[in-house]
Amino acid sequence: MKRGISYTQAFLTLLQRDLKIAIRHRGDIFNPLLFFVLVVTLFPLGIGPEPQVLSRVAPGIIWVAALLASMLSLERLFKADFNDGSLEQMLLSPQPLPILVLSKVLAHWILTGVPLILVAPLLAVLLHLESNSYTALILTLTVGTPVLSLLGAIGVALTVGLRKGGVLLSLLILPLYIPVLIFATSAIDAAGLNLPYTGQLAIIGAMLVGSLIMAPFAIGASLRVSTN
Amino acid sequence: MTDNNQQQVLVRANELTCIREDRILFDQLSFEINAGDIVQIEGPNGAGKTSLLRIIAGLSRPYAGEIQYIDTDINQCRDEFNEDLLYLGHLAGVKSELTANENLNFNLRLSGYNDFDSYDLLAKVNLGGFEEALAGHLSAGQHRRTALARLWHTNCRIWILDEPFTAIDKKGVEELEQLFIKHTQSGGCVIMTTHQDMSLITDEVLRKIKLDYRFV
Amino acid sequence: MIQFESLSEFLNMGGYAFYVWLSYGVTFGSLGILLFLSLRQKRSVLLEISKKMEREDRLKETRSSR
Amino acid sequence: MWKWLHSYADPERAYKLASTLLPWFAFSAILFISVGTIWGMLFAPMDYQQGESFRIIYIHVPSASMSMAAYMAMASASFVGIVWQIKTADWVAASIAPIGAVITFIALLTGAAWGKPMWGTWWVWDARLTSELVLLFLYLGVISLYASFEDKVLAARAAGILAIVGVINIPIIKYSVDWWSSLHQPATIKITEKSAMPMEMLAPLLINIFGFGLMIGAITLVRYKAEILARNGMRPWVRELAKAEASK
Repeated sequence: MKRGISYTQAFLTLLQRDLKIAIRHRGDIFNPLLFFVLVVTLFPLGIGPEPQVLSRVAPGIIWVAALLASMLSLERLFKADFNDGSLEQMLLSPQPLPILVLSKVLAHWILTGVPLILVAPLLAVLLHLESNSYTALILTLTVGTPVLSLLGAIGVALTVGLRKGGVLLSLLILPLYIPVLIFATSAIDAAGLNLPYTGQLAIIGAMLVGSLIMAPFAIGASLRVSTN
Repeated sequence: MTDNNQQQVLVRANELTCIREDRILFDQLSFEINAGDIVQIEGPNGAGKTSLLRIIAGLSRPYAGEIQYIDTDINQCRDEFNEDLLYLGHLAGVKSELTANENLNFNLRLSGYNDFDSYDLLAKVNLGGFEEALAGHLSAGQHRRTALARLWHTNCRIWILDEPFTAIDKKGVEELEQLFIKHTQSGGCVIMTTHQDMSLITDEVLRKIKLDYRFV
Repeated sequence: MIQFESLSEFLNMGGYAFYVWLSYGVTFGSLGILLFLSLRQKRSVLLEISKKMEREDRLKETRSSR
Repeated sequence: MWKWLHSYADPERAYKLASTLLPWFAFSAILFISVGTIWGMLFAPMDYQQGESFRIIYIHVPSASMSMAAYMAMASASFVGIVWQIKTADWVAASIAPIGAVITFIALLTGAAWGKPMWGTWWVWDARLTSELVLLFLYLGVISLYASFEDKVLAARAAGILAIVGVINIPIIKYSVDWWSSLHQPATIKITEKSAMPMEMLAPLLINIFGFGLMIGAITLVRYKAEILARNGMRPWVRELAKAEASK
């Protein structure tokens, strides 16, 4: 009986398991996506169909909807594992908790973040986004949504043991999302005016690196509190 | 449990105090658990049995006091302690979306093993033929057995089991008891709670820690 | 040296009375409420504890009389 | 240093210390705030640009600067509580949070009441007001997280983690909001030009800033004492106090 699981293997094992569960439970992938699409389509109905107005507010709408969709889907991140005791087993596993947590967040991002990025250009068409903003939209979503997942996971980890976590969760994590929102929308705006937006993108990248390093530890500590 | 000369202390509790919702569950509780012990934690509902198990496992933090693994605080040597610890709670960490085989594979790999024959292990807990059935479709007893299968492939010395016999039939309980005895004879220890009577593990072998329901 | 020549001039605040007094009113009002609630907190905590002690005494009595 | 700190990890000693400090804080807070406010309201010269409305500064600036300071204090207490597992520090954090939220609310409201005559509107998405609003949300998050857990030991740890995450994020949020507001409305009216402020105007402001700090300290001590009692309801010394209070 020997133990020879490397960190990478542990990471991949958990990733594989989460993806497998999600594929057998498809609603989890489609519901947040559907929410994203619905919220975006409501805006033209609310503010009128003028292309100039829509293209002016498109970056903001798409990003705010992405923010909300990400938060909505995150609520489920640790819930099932918490309810059936798998989370305890993870906390007691000899593998470092931050690695396991990172793997779960990555699985979640693959399942909800990536579909969001794929469907965003379609919604941008509906909102008459400036044609030269598309690359910026995709790039900011690609770099920005993982930050949302990582920061949001902290809030989810803190509230997973509570019965009424929903509204509380939004209060905890939406303020933390503000910087991503600001830099992402301004990058898309800049791209629309044919201005360089690498600066904004670099800042979001820096946030991604920072949260990749720090968030897993905060998530791990929060989970230890929640399972207490 | 005194006839063993070469007793090694595996877990030591130092003056544990546990407070839940302003009620003191236990105060200044100290004990030692040696290699070779089978310890049953006894007490009425609400006395804090599960809380004590979770504190020993390091899942909950006591209000005061510490748990030592051999002779180090478990917060100082979490990785070593986790390597030597097998904890199964009320909820066993079995995913209903996965098959019995996938569940066992995942749980064992999470604990770091990669040299096991999961079909063989599932056969040992009488789940032969159910290997590829979704855990959600299994009965409560089979569900529980999926989790317990890990006990047959582990080199952890400290087993902490919260109600391991729940939903297990008589024959299964006996098999588990045999396993516990074998485990303690090879230098491990078992800390558990149960409401069921055991046939093989008699009172001479069993050590008990009693918790009373306290009002204050 | 006092900057205002009369009380009414002081209260008028150079035409900004509403804003100035609103600010000061809300500030000291909310601080006052906070202070009041904080001061009362101690008493209510102690009363709650003594109620709990009574409850425990009753529980002990019923148990010992059984 | 750590030995000294650890001796106050005992709730009873912390309670006694708080009781000793409270009158000093309360007295000096009242003194400073009365002097600062009366001086500011009556004796400080009028601002030639903003007229008498500038007198709001004597509560707006102290509460704005203290709202951030209180958050830092709360997060530091949480940090001590989490890292060294000192429960008395957790309780300090729990006592500061509601006070910080009230102070932040005051800063926002006085900002709005000042903005109306100056900018002609109650609310502008000015960088300072916006980050103050975000700070209020952070406070409310900490407070409601603390309230959501029934086990207050866990509540303190959860709220502590959130407070620390918030502290790491505050500079980022502040920077991003500053940058965003400079992008969207260049050259906003500066509320205070500190360098240009004459001494007669500045002195009462500084006194009030200091006074607000002392007042936050005093109210924290009041709440802290109640918090210690609530968390130690099963200890004999608290039960004595409870008996005395009930027989009153």
